[in-house]
Amino acid sequence: MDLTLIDKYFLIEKIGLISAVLAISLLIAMYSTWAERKVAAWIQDRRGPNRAGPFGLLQPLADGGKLFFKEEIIPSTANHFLFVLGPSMAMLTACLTSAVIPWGDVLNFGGYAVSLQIADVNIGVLWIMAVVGMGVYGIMIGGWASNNKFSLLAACRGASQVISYELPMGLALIALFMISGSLSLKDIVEQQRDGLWYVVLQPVGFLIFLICAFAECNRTPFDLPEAENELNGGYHLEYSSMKLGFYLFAEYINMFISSALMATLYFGGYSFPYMDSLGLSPNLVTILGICALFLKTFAFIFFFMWVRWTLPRFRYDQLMKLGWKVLIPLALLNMLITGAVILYRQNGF
Amino acid sequence: MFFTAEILTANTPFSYFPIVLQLIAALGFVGVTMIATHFLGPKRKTKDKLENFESGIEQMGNARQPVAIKYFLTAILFVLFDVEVIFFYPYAVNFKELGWEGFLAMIAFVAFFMGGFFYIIKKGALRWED
Amino acid sequence: MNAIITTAVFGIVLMFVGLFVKNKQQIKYFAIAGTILAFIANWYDCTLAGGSSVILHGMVEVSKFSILFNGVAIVSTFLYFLLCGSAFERVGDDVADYFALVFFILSGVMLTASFSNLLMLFLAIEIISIPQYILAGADKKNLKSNEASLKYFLTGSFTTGILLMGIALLYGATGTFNIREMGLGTGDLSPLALCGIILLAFALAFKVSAAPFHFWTPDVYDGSPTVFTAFMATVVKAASFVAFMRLFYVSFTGGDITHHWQLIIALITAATLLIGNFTAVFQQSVKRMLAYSSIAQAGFMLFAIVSNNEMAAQGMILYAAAYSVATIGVFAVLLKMKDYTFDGYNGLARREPLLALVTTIFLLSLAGIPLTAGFFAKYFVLSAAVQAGGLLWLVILGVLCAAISAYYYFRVIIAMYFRAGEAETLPITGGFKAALLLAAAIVIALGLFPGLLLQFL
Amino acid sequence: MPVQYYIFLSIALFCIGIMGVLMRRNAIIIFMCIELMLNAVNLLLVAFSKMWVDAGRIDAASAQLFVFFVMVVAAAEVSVGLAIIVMMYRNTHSVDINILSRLKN
Amino acid sequence: MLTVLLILIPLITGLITFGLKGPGAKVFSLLSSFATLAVAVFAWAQFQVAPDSLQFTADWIPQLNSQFKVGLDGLSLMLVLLTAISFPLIFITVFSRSYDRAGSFYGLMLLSQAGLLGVFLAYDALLFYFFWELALIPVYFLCSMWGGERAVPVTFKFFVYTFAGSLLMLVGIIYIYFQTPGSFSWQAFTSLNLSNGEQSWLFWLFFVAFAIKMPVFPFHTWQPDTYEQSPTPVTMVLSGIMVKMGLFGVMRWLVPVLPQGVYMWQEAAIVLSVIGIIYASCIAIMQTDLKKLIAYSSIAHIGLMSAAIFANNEQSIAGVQVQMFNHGINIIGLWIIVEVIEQRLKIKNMTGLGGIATHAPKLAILLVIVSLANIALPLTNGFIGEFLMFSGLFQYNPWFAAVAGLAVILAAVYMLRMLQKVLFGESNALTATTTDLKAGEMLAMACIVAVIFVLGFYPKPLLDLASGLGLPNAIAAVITR
Repeated sequence: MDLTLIDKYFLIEKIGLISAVLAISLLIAMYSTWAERKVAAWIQDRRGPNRAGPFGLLQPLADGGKLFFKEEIIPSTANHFLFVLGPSMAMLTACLTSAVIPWGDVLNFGGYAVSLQIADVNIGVLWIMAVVGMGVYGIMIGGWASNNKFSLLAACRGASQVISYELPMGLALIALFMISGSLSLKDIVEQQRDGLWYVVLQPVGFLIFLICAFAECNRTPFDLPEAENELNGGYHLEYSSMKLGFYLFAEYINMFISSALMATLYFGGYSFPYMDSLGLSPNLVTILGICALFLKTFAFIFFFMWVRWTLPRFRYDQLMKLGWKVLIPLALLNMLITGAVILYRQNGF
Repeated sequence: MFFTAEILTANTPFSYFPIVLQLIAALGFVGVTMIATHFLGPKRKTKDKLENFESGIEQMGNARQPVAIKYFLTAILFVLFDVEVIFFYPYAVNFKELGWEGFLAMIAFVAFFMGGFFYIIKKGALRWED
Repeated sequence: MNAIITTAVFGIVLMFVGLFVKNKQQIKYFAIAGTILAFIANWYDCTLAGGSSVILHGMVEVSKFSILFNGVAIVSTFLYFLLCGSAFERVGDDVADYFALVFFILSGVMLTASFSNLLMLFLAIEIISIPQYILAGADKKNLKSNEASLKYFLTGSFTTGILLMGIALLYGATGTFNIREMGLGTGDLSPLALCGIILLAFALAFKVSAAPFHFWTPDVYDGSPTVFTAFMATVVKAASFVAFMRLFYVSFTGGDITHHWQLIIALITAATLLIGNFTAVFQQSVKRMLAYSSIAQAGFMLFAIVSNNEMAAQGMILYAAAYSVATIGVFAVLLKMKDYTFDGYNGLARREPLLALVTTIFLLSLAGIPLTAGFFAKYFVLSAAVQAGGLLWLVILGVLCAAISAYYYFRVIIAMYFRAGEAETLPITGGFKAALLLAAAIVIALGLFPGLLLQFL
Repeated sequence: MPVQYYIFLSIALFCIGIMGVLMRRNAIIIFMCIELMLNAVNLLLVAFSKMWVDAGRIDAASAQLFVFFVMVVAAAEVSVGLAIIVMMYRNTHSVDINILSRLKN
Repeated sequence: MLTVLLILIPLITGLITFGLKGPGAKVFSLLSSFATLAVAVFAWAQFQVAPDSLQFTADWIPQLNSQFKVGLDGLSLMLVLLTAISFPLIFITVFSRSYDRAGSFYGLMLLSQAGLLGVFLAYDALLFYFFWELALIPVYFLCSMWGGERAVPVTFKFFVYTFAGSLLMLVGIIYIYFQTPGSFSWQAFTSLNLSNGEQSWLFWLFFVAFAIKMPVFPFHTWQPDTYEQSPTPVTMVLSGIMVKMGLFGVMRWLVPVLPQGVYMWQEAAIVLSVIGIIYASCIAIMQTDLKKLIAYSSIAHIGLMSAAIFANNEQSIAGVQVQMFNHGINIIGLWIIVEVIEQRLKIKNMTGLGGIATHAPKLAILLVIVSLANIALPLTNGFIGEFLMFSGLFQYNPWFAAVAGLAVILAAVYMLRMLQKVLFGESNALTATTTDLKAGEMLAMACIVAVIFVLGFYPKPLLDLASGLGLPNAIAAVITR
């Protein structure tokens, strides 16, 4: 690698893109909290936040400000370093997954093409899996460092839940890769742009992935690590101020990224039907594509919330049973059937 | 001047450079926020406040006791199965070239996988009910 | 290759059998049947005349030597199951799993004789090692067993790291993992290759518990449940040696390459002989004595590696057979004793003349007295060293150490025959005695006609 | 980047691993050091693989396959090793390997 | 085939004897030993007619090109005869005794006989080594199990000494094997032309092994204790036959194979032997323990024989061969008497004895005869061998002969002193209870005394065997060099 190869335009482009993605992630995370309360209220026939600003739109800012200025408490028996490391880690990993997601096609600025993807690496999905895998450290470290029995128990639950659901998730993805033949998210989107959305080809795979995404984000019905009525708030029981904020934000960012990922993998990402046959200028198509992606993403976010306020929480044993004894065999079967069908169509017997 | 795109499509260590940038950005964000909140909040520490919260009752012993073996077992099984899943990735990318022969090999692999899976179920490693 | 596959698959089958069959006796019979099956598969390999019915992609190489060694390993395991199989249930409840693990080890053992790629060497060694870590700690409540297991695990995986580094450096130097394509040339070695060879030598010396890398052996062998020590100290050890020899004989021979490592191995051999023999003399427990004696025997097996010639291969086969059968026999009797110290054997000859007799035969074989297989085993490896030339000092050291080894082996004989005492044993069945006699017969038969085994080579 | 960089890096990591194994007393740390050694080897293998690809060998992918196997075996070792350490911890309430020499007698 | 039979009879009957009990074992082993004797005598007869028919070769370990190659020549025939005669004598002597676990006892005795015969017959180096050890193991068990209270450590010392020595020899054998075109046969070994340097160090590998077995000073330390602690029948085997293995080894395997080595070191070997003679004789004179006295006397005699071998000329070699046979017979006779005394009186110390002659005249007479034969008085069998040895040694170097000649005088001193202390003088309460020889003992002693006188008057058969007729060609070659 020769660093002199990097020219300043490239640097500016990437820095701009990164800032935008991070800012949007945070923004969406903030307003997800607001949306969540609104959705909850709507489902439960209430009003939800409505004091700060119109429709309570400034509520997230108020919450954020409050978290910033709260007193920072570190229990005397806790391990200080790890106590700080835990939420930092959670936030860090949440911020890193977005790097490989293609937010849109190429934008042209007078001959300079800007790809709306921070890094198109050929193992994009592996990067996401790796970073999500790191995410569990945030929970585990935070729970352990607190030196609180509730936290520790919650951390153990959270860790085992996350890692358990990583297996069927990976297996479901493999069936997808058999179709795509590539691990690059960009490639996957481009293939869907020309052909069918993969949700049509991989309905079971999508279902598995969806369930796993719920579990990976610790969302209800799989929110055992923070089951407040059993564990007093779970792994972030001892946290306050922005450290608590990080855990909460991380969760919402994860939800956002998962939604975007599902949209990318199974629902065509930034592509939308007839996008190439409308005869619009490429830049306009790209912008429409971005909107399409965000539309799909918001739909998933709404789905997340809808489920949360509809379904009750699983019991620990039910959760593990679902993950290990149902999803894993199902995902393997899905993989084998996918493989057989593809090979049959390609080679015959 | 568009060689950058070229570099990005070719798979070199250079493709990961933006990720490094993002890592730096994220680290900066997290670090700055952490430090800022540290100075922003009030500091009125008392002994009671710094104790662990156990629903208001007297604290009993250290929290870092060995936890149930089930969690440990889950972790171990995850490591094993995840590594087996790793083998599927290169296969998934190449399986069209490998054809039916490769598929048979993969079926054998899955059979072993399921064998192990079935074994741990029968051994009770996945029983969380009790 | 069929034997390897059969063994591995049978191990898995056994795991499942353990889920459904609760009768421990039946599991044992099933395992014994498995060794017979493996033997048949090996015989079938033999009829394929060096070929294989499985596509091997150049990873594994079926040769006369490998088939013969596989046969030795299978027969040793068969005897091991016959003699020690009932002791499995004294260790814990998961008898079928223990048997299955032994089968896995066995498949790794067979790979050591037939690998032709460093990847397979690595896998073979790991397939052997990992189940052993478990077996060493099978007695979960016993602290000594825990200790053995942890110690074995830490040293074993540390060694694996070193082994891998050696492999990686060799790959860097040659660009291949295939042991026949290394082509290290004839002149001076590149630093990468030299480091690789030395690291490999150290790692394998660890695995075969050669001094000064032997320190884990006594504690591990002593702490592990005795019935598993019997397997670790025999078949497994022989397999590690076979791997060692195969690698060095095939890849690091030719031109001056041998001289780069021969002296190091020769010094390791000398150290192993001295340390193994002298420390064995001072042990009070027969089990611990056997642990040290296994180091001493390792010293003799190292002769095969130092000398690095055709005769060494014969010697290695013979040594593997003689040493495995005899040690398994000694351990089988040890397992029937209530007291593992030398005094525990006092007067065994009066209470159980047959046990004493076969133990004597096994011990004589270990000491290398003529008429037993152990003599020819030692004879061949020493001859190989003489043939290699320039190692006469080592040979003479070797025979002097053999004389020392008589001391501690004869302590058991003396206790059994010439000391009064009430050696207490567990109940002994007729079948056990018959199996012991079979083992003794093998030792004597090989002691009279080593050609019985070597004709296959 | 020249392959030497990778060689030096992985050898440095390997040596750190060895030193850790030899000097630390905590079984888990030792264990992590061993894993570090294995990963140093993995890095080295991949670097060499690249080196031989550049040198025009077609079969250089075998080193990358090797890495896969190392990872699998390391996972198997991890599971067994952790189980052993947990077993030890449950019996002695310590993961200090000094306890091993105490138990000797 | 006869030669194979010689080994097989004791081997197989020995194994069978393990399964027998008490008297059965006794009788069976006696019969077996007679059968061996018959075959040996028959082989002797055959040897006069067609010596070549006594060779036998079969494949043994094709991988090493080692053969089961046995054969008889004058040297080995003499020792085979000695062995074949000794064992029936020993069995007859102890016939009245009942040993604990008799089956094992007699079985081991017969196995050791098989090993001994094998050693004398083997013409293949590996086979020779094989039998060399096979002879040792049964003796080890015999001594340890039926020996005195210190037998276990003492015998173990004996075992380790011999084992270490023979392993060194094994190294030598292996080395020479690789110099041959891949054969262990005696012919291949002897037709080699090894360099002087090689012969020089190889000599010591072999010499140490044989010297321990003989034993020669300073490798003798195991011997007196072992003789003392062993049960007397085993001591008879040890001193009568087993020590001859060492002498035989030198004559069959050392001198012909490494003539230059022997030439280089013969002086050293003779010096050691002569030192041994004087040393052992002096200690024997001081000795009060009957068994130890005889043990030291044996060292002295063996020292003389070994000196004679290394003197390495026609007379000395012939003398050694004759003497090997005669010494075996004589010392067995001595041991029988000692066994009788020990049995009857439960005492080994000569200070407690005396005046036995009056109570047991037959015993006394026989002991005197055997003792005189042991001193090598003319007209006894010991004389001719000793004479030949001395004259041979004199040819080599008169000074050595002179010093060694002291041995005869010293031997006379300690033997006569022994006779005086045991047989004559005042009898005490203990010795007054001595009863005379019983039938079996009488028979055995009668045979021995007969041999002593017959060979004393008519040594021709022995000399025939020793000289020319069956003498290995290579030895002859060395002698003429």
